[in-house]
Amino acid sequence: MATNMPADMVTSLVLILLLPLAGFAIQMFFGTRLPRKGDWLSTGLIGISLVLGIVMFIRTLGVFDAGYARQVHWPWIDIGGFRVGMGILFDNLTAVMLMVVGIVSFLVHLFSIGYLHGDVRYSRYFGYLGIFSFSMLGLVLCDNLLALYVFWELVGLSSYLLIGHWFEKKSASDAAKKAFLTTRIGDVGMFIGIMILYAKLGTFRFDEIFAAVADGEIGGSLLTWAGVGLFCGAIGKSAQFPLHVWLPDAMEGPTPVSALIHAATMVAAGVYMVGRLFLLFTPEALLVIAYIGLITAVMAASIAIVQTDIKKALAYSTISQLGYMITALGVGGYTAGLFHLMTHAFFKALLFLGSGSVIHAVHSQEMPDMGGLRKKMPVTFWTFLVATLAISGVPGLSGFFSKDMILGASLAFGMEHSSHLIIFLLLLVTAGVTAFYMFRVVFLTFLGRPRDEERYAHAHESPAVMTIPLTVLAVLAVGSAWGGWFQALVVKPELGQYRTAAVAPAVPGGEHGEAHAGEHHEAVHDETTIPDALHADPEGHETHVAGGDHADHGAAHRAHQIAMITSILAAGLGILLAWLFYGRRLFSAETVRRRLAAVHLLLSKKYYFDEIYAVGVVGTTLWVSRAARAFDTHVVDGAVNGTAWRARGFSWFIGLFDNTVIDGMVNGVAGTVTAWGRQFRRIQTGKIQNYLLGLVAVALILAFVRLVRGF
Amino acid sequence: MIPLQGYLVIAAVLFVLGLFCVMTRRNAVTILMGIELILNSANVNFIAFARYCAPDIQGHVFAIFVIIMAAAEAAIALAIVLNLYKRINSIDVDEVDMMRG
Amino acid sequence: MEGLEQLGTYLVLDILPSIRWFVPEIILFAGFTLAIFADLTTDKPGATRSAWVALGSLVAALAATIAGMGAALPEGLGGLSLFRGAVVFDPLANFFKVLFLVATILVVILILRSRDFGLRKMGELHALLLVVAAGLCLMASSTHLLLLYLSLEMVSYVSYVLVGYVKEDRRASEAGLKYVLFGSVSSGAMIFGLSILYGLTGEMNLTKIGAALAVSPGTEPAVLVASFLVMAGIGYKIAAVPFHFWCPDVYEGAPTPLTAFLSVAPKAAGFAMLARVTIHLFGQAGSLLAIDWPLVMAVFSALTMTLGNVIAVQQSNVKRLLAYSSIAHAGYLLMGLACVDRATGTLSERGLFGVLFYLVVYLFMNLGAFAVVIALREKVSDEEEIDSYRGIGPRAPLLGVAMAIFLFSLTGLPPLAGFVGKFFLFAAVIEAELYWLAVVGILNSVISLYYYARILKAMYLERVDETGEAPPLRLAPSHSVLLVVLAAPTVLLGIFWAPLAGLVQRSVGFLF
Amino acid sequence: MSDEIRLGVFLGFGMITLVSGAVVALARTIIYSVFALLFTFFGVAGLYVLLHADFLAATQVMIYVGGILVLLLFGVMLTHKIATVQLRSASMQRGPAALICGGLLALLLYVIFKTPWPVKELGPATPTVQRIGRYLMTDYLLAFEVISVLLFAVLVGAALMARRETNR
Amino acid sequence: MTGHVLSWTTFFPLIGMAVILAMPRNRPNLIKWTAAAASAVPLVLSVWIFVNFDRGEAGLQFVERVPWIRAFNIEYFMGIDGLSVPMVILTALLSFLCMFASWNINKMVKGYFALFLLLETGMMGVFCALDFFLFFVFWEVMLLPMYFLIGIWGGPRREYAAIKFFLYTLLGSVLMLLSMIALYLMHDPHTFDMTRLWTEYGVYGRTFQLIVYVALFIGFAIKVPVFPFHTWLPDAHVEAPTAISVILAGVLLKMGIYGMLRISYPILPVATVYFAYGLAVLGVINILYGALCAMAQKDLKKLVAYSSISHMGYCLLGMAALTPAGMNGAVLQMFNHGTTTAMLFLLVGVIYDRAHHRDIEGFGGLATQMPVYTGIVTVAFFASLGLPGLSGFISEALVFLGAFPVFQTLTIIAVIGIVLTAGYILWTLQRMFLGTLNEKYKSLPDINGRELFTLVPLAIIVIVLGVWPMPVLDLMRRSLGWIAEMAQRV
Repeated sequence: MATNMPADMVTSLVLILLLPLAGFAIQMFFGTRLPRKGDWLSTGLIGISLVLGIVMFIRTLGVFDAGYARQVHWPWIDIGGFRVGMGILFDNLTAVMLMVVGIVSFLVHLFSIGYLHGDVRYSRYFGYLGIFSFSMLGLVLCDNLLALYVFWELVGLSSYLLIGHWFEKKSASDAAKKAFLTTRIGDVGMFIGIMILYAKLGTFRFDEIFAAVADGEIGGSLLTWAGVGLFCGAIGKSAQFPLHVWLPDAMEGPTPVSALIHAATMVAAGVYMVGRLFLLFTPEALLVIAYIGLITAVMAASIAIVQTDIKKALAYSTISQLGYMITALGVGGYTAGLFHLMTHAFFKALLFLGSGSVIHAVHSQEMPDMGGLRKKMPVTFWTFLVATLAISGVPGLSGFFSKDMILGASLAFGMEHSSHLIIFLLLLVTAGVTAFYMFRVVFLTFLGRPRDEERYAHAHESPAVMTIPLTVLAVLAVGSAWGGWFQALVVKPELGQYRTAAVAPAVPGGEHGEAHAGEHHEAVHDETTIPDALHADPEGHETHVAGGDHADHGAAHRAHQIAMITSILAAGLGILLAWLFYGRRLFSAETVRRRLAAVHLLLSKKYYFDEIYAVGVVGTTLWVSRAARAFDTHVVDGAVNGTAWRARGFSWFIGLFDNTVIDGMVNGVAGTVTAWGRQFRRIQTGKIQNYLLGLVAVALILAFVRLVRGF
Repeated sequence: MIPLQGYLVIAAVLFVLGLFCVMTRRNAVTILMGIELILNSANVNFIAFARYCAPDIQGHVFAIFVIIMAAAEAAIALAIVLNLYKRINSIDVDEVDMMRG
Repeated sequence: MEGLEQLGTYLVLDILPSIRWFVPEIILFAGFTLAIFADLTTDKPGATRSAWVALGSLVAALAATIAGMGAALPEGLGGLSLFRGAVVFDPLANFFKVLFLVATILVVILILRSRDFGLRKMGELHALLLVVAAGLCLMASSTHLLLLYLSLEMVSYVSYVLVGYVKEDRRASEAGLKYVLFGSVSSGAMIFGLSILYGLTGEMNLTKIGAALAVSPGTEPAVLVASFLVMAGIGYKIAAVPFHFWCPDVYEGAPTPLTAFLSVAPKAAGFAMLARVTIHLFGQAGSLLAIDWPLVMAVFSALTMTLGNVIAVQQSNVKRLLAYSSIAHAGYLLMGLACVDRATGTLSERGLFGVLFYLVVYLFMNLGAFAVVIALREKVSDEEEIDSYRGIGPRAPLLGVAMAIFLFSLTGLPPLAGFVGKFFLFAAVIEAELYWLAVVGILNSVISLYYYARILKAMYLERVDETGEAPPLRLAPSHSVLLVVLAAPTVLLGIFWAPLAGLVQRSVGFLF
Repeated sequence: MSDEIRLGVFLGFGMITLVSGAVVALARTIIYSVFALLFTFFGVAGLYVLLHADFLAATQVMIYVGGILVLLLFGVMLTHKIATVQLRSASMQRGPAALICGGLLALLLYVIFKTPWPVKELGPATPTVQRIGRYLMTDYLLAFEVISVLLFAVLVGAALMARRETNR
Repeated sequence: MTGHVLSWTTFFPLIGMAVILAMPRNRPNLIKWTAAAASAVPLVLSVWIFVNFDRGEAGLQFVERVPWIRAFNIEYFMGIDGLSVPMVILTALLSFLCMFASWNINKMVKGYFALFLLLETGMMGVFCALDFFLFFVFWEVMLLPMYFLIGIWGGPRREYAAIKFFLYTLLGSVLMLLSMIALYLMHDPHTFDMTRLWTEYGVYGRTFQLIVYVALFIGFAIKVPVFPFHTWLPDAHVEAPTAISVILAGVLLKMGIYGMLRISYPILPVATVYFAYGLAVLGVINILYGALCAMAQKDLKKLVAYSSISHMGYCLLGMAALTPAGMNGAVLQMFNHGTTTAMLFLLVGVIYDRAHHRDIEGFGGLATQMPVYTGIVTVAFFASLGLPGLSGFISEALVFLGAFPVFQTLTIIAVIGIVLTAGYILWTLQRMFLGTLNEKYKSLPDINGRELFTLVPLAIIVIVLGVWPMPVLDLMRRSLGWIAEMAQRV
């Protein structure tokens, strides 16, 4: 796709991108000197970006063409053998994402003005929000893998800064560090994926990569590894199964931050990436994605049930919902996954801001301290209730539409490949559990009797600047899914669009065979070491990747209806149970907790992931680094300059290592020199006799050597 | 007729005796005697070669010069020995090891 | 009667022309006697009259030698042989003569400025120095067995006296004794070797002996034993291992200017004689390789270098340290003589060039180091322990910088002359494919850095008192001038050494 | 003289030289060494006579016996109090020294008997003094002059070392 | 003047040194300003070179050639190409900034600045010399001042660190001397002229190339430093004064790699290709070993030293790949590491001047007390862990993308290194700057004007090159392409 973006669109997109960055720069240098510490400036700038975003969105709505895409590309690094460019790709998906990021970011800016009023680093906080918005918008707009990676890491940086905003608390700085490092591990996988693609295809641009995939230049296991590699990035950023541990700790940051980053935008980046690069995932890769998503969804939902901290509960709910979206994409439900991304962004942001306003009022995050706030905080309660209804998938609200589509897609996938029916079933259960724990939160926080009189006394409704965003989000949570505009605009891309070479359709079995042909003509022999564990299902069932086989369209429709019915049932059951446990207190949560104590402990300890990682990953690296240091100071240094250095008072292992190995090597090079020196010096006895003896002796030896050799 | 090797053997033995004397005696003067033995052995060599091998008697001239040098050397050596004797009342070479290492 | 006419013609034909080229040595002998008389005429204790006489004659001899260098000489090995083959007048000999005379002049100046001798009559010292200078010149130019022995003994006997000159210092007398005994035994061994050579060929002139040996098969064992014994004599002079034992004690015992002199001039003369013997005796193609000369010399060189450096690391007395360092440098020089040109089978031209060049450079840097020791003699708590040098650097900037230049040049670091010298030696060794020797050489220069830097560490890095600056050290103006005179060539030759290279090339080129 | 007698005399002088040489090296007291040295010099002089080196034999006797031996005797006497005449100068490290010297001797003997010395047929014995004189004045003139200077220097040096420091 | 720009750049500091030596001892300020002026001129000249350098030309420019010693045809042969221009600029810039960083030296001020200017001449000479003998002389000229600068003005164990540095580097350089002579002798009219050594590379046999390559490699590896030869670096850095460790890390470490690219690659192509894999392995070891050791350090300066070892590992990996991206990545990494580490050491110097200790655990919560200082430290730390948007990322990405096609497994292992780097940097950032303020440092003044003057230019370079690296990449790409092509001739 040549650069066919009209000039005015280019300017407005670049403006959208750079305004928050300008905000960041100004805040960092002159923030404190501005009136009201410049919060109006940042909010204003993100506001303008939002308006421009809405204009662009309306424009795409106007065109209303699924295949709509405009692109512009500039050269960046060109050193002969290596060429990289930077560019903007604007299609329907980008428009939607601009809208979502813009709205949530703007509302969070507004909310923060109230929430962080009087904070010691008030202006710097808005600066960080600015750079976050810039990175997130950049990530959404970029048209090549390298730019994606650049913005990917910048988003990681801004989350580090924002989580660690109140760095006086050790837990906050630990959480920030943990977030950055965990996502970085994911980024390693992503970079490896990028390297594989670049090494094979020589380009980073999405369109050129899709074209190459379409032409079959790359395929089979190499493409799968690249896909899995890129997906690792998503695992890290969207807190999927192995690397999800950082998200709950990230709640240390201010609540608006959690709302913005850990609900709506940043964590969604992973889903967006899978969506954007959908075409290069081979069936095997898609299966891996599906199962990872599934495990995450189920696990997170189970943990959310037992959480007492409101923000932790919402965090685990987010992880679970993300698992939902990832599974959707995994089973081929492209539109379903991205649709859920949008709707989830709105109602989860609302939930977080709601909890923020509650915390702001009650000054505690623990649900046991709350209860009965309905009367004290009506607006917060009603908006919170709307969001909970949406997330539980109550028909009519946005959540229902997107979650239903996901269940439909997974059922269709399950029906086609019977061995994968488990996906649909578990998703269904999770839907129910979601409804249960969300309503548990509502009951514990807003309904029932206030458990802490003193806090309840001075609880009060949040000021307007905080409630307005709540209401706006509530409206969006309800209405954003109506009208089916999303399904029309965001349609699953086909490889065909990108096939450049006039390849005769006689390609054996169209895409069908391509997965199997598995021509391994990749010049690069790849023995990448991504562990096989990730590779869920070896025998590669091909899904109906590309659309077009209309024969079983009817089957999809039927699956859709079944899914809708079952999802409503599940939601209802969940709400009922929550009401029984916490509303009417018919069953006491206490007894259940006692009887299933083991399970409860396991869940409350979050399956001991944190402990395993702390001992396993962090512990071993620190131990290896201490061993490296000891090795460096004793053996390498000791051996070379031969100092007889005693490792006193060192751990038993190092001590053992020290006595056995180092004593042997203690007289290193310089050591021998000084030792020789001492020996030779002794023969210099100062007595003349020995001199003469020495003289003749050595001369004689030399003579004999020569005689014997010579003749 | 006395073969050349006869003289050479005597010279060689004398040389070795001189060397042995130098190495084993602790008295500086005895060492000087050892040196004289060595010089004498060299002279015997020269004269023997002048007689048996060389076209002319240049060996004799060399021997004369060696004898003169031996005298000069004895003079210098004794002067130094006596000087040292005045300092440390003994010329036992073993004690002359203040500088070492 | 007919003997007389024959004698007359011989006088006119042979002796007079030879004398014309023998002027420098004659000046020195005359100077010697003059110095003795000059000393007799005054009885003031610290009289320096004899010193000026000595300096005068040395300068005159130097002028004569330089004048002689210009003369056109017959090409080839023999050069202009004087006194019927006893001595030869060729560019190599002239080069060495200039070297010795310059060294002696510098040492006489050092003696003038040093406090080592206290207030005793110095007449004899200057006179005897002249005799040693003459002896050195003879050593460089003699090609006759007897002359070799005489010149060697002339230098040795007089240096025994010079070493023990400060009679009341016990260490000096002890050094004298050791020097005498060791020297006499070595020269005794040398004469025995010479007698064997005479026996084998019946000739006294080195070139003739060389020619005779080439045609007499089966004499290899005898030649080898003879050359070993001769090597004992020369090795003692060079202080090469295993003939080096006397060196540290004598260097420590002798007065510092004398030690400086011993470490430079006689050592260079030893190399001149060794080169002379190897060129003339084993001049014929392949004779060197027959007795496996490269290996023997390489082993000597490696032993000398390593032992010198390794023990020097242990030393805490500066003079003993410089003694072992001079042994080590003898090792580096021997590297040059171990190089045999594979094609012609004779001593390689680049090797000899390296030796000559290195000797000049070594002269300046070594004398420089000793000059610093002398200059500090009464400024520091007298004995020459390295620790007593602590904190000198900042207090005497000129002296500190000079010492740094000398020591870094001795280590062989570029912009300084020592590096260029070592560069030529290593180039020769690599060209002669003695790779293992080259590696031993470079390892030694690294070890040498350790003990040279120890002195600098004491001077600069260690501070006696952490408090304020100690009072700056005032140096006698003449000392400063002397240091500059020695430091300048050490730096200059490191940057631009084309003229010296040209001179050395001319004095070596004619042989090949 | 007939050959047998010459051989007998040669062996006689040879034995005298070597035995007394051994005594010099091994004698316990220094006085024995000095006298043994006397006999060594005489033995060597005898050998010179056998080798028709008449002038050399005379020089040997005069300078060595007359000069150097007396000098050494003074040396010995001056450096020891008369009372302890039989001073025991213990020998040192005899073992290794003997080993070394034995090895060296073997080496020299090997060389002596192995190398083809260019022996020429022996001419009649002729007085050598005149020829030595001629050499001294022709080929060895330079050596002659040099040694004269050397002796002068040695005299100065020895005097310097021996004189008592008067003008302190 | 323009004809001899290189000679002026190299020898102007020497003139400055002479002027300083002539000055009276008791006027430290005058001495400091003259030294600053003396090092300002090479900076101006290097900027002039940067502007006038012809980007299209792969070969040598600003060449000056004067016969020095005709007998051994040694020439004073100076010239630069794409590879040396960034290094010349880096040297000039860091030297100029370090003059200001050493403003509070009060002991033997004259000696310090004189030696510093001599050091600058040595460094500049190494990057401009094209005659192997001249290269070697400049290479060693740097050793003398460095020994004294560490030895006299250093920290408590300065003598040990100084002599250790000297011995290591000398061992390396004597090996280089042997190989220099070997190369010199192999050519018919013996020559040191590198351009001829490049063209007549056919003269050497295969084993000769391997042996000389190894000898040269050890010489350069000690300087880089590569894993087994690195133990001198932490000691030298910890004991050296701030300005010296900036120069040591900023410029001296680059000489090893510059030497290999300038000498080993073009002259010994067969050996280069033969040892390429080995070099990559060493590079990866450097990356991981450096990062691991850094993680366990208590002293901040030692941590930065080990991080330098890790960063130089990237250069080795990039260089070993011989692909355009790899080579350009390696040289860009040299430049970026130069600026980033210079900032880090200057920052360590700032905190050391205030708290008089460098123990990481001893600090805490400095962000509240010294906000501006923390800001700059964050920029420096994030640049060194390779955050996109800052220069570190560009070179690391280029190295990885260049090395991956050639060494798949090694590059994947190396990529893991970026997590370790992020680990120890963030952990240090947390222990020193985040958390509650240690009451001992209630009164610590924030960064002052002079220190800012030394740091801001570097910060600007790091950020600008992160966004738009072409100005520097454009300089070097043709020359590096030429070197890579030469290194692969058979």
